[in-house]
Amino acid sequence: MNKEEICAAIEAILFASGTPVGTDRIAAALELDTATVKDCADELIDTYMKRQSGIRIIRLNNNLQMCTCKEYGEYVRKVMDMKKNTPLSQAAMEVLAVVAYNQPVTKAFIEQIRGVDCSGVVSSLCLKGLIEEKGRLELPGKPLLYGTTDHFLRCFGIETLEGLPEINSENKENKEPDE
Amino acid sequence: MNKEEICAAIEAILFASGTPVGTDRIAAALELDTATVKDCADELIDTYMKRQSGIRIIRLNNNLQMCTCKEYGEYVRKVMDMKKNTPLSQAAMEVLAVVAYNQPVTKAFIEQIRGVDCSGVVSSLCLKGLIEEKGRLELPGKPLLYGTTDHFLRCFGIETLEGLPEINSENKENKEPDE
Amino acid sequence: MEQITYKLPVFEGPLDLLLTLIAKNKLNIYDIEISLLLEQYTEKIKQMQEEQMEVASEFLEMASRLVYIKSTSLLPKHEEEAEEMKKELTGQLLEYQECKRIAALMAHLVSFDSYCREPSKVDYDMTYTRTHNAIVLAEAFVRAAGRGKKKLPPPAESFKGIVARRIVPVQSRIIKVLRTLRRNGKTNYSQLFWECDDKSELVATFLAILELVKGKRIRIEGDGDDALVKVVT
Repeated sequence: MNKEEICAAIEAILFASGTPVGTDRIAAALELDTATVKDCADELIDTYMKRQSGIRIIRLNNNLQMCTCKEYGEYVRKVMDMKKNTPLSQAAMEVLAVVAYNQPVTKAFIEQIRGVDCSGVVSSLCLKGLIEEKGRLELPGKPLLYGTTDHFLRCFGIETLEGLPEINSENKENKEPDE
Repeated sequence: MNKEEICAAIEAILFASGTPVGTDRIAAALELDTATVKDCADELIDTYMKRQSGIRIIRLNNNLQMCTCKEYGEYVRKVMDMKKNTPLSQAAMEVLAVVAYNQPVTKAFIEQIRGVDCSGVVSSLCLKGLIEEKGRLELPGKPLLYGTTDHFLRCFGIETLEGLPEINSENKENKEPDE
Repeated sequence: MEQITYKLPVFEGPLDLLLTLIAKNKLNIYDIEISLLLEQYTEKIKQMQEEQMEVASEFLEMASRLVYIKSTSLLPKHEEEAEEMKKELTGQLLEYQECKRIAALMAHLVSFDSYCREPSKVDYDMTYTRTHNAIVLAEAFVRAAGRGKKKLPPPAESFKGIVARRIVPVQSRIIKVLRTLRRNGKTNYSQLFWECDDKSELVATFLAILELVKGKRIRIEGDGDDALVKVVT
């Protein structure tokens, strides 16, 4: 194993593990002595610094860890937030619409209208801050009631619930779901 | 933001997310157009190849993902105390082939082609993350549909499904299993 | 275990076994000699059973299918039908052959030696950040309502009876009954129920009448359709 290969192996190991890894453990895996691994690691750290990578390798006591540079933290966060913030699915939009036009409503009510289970969608809409619990219905089982939030109004650019578009029969006939 | 910074940001993002990330999402986070991100990503992929890193960046459909090079898999496993993945059985490979070329498919479709039950193989491929459920077929019984995952593309070293071996078109005409 | 695999290769299924036999006997896959194939196939199955191997039901199914094709082809006037079945089997075999070929090619590609990493832990802000035109809500509502109920438009009230079981307060019906009686002090008993829209309202009205009778506010005279409700004065 030449130096380049050792460096590459260390890179691969640090990348995959994510957490700090002891140089001794790396040495054991590569069947090399710790000193060699340390040398190569030093070189690797240098390379990463020099080429202005978005990733760097840091030394913590006798451990090595790969992590992102602080400078790019903002972008990393943005992307990871986005992953959780994909546009509403058609199912989610439908549930939201049913809640918006009929609030406060129970889950059973939504399911009755849509004809399918909607527990997952309801809780995800709650997490997204678009709907919230609005007390319970005075019925056996005391089912939870859901309604839309102020954040919902903002996302849809309306001031009050009265601002919801009217559901007229025209809408119904030429329904263009993805307009 | 200059090109180097964009590359570094992409690096950081890919490192932190671990999973495949869409170029459009990266573009949105960096407030750049997708073409620019794609260009920079191409360059980055090249850089990683050239400097014989233990890490590489791969394209999966329109996503980018950072992963380790195959050559160092053994060391990664050793350090992380992972077992080597058992190679896929012939049955598993056949099921994968049917799913990959005909997706989304039902279990019944796969069984039709292979002539044997395949429930066990299908669920083990799901567990391995090579295939996943892709909704249900609108037929009595609402059978589950299966398709391949990004992980599948990665394990087979291809960017898109088009990268799969070409199918014999003569035979293709004959295959109407659901007739 | 090893002994068995040494003597008998493991077949992926009946189609796999048939393809092996066809290859071994250099048969024309487009015009299979069913009798020969059937003979060797059953031989193989027997062998597998002797080896104490578990023979999946699919193998037996295929055996009976081959027998069926063979016997059909022997019947006069059924040659065409037998040809059809043979063709079908050929199609299936070709398809499976292709599947095997592709699977073998794919086996060369696959590798599990590349690893990726777990996503970094970030505290997510799940609040929805996108904006939409409110019109999409109206469209979504129409879609949703269209699925659950065939009829459009679906006024919200129309569902209440089904799901929410609208509850009609007895109190409101008491007031209603008294209001009806206020005019001329009496009314037809059944008339009180005419305006009721649903079961809940009927029940509430009936309970209201019972309440009022109990409280000696009204009295019911007569029976059947002629029953009269009068205010107790």
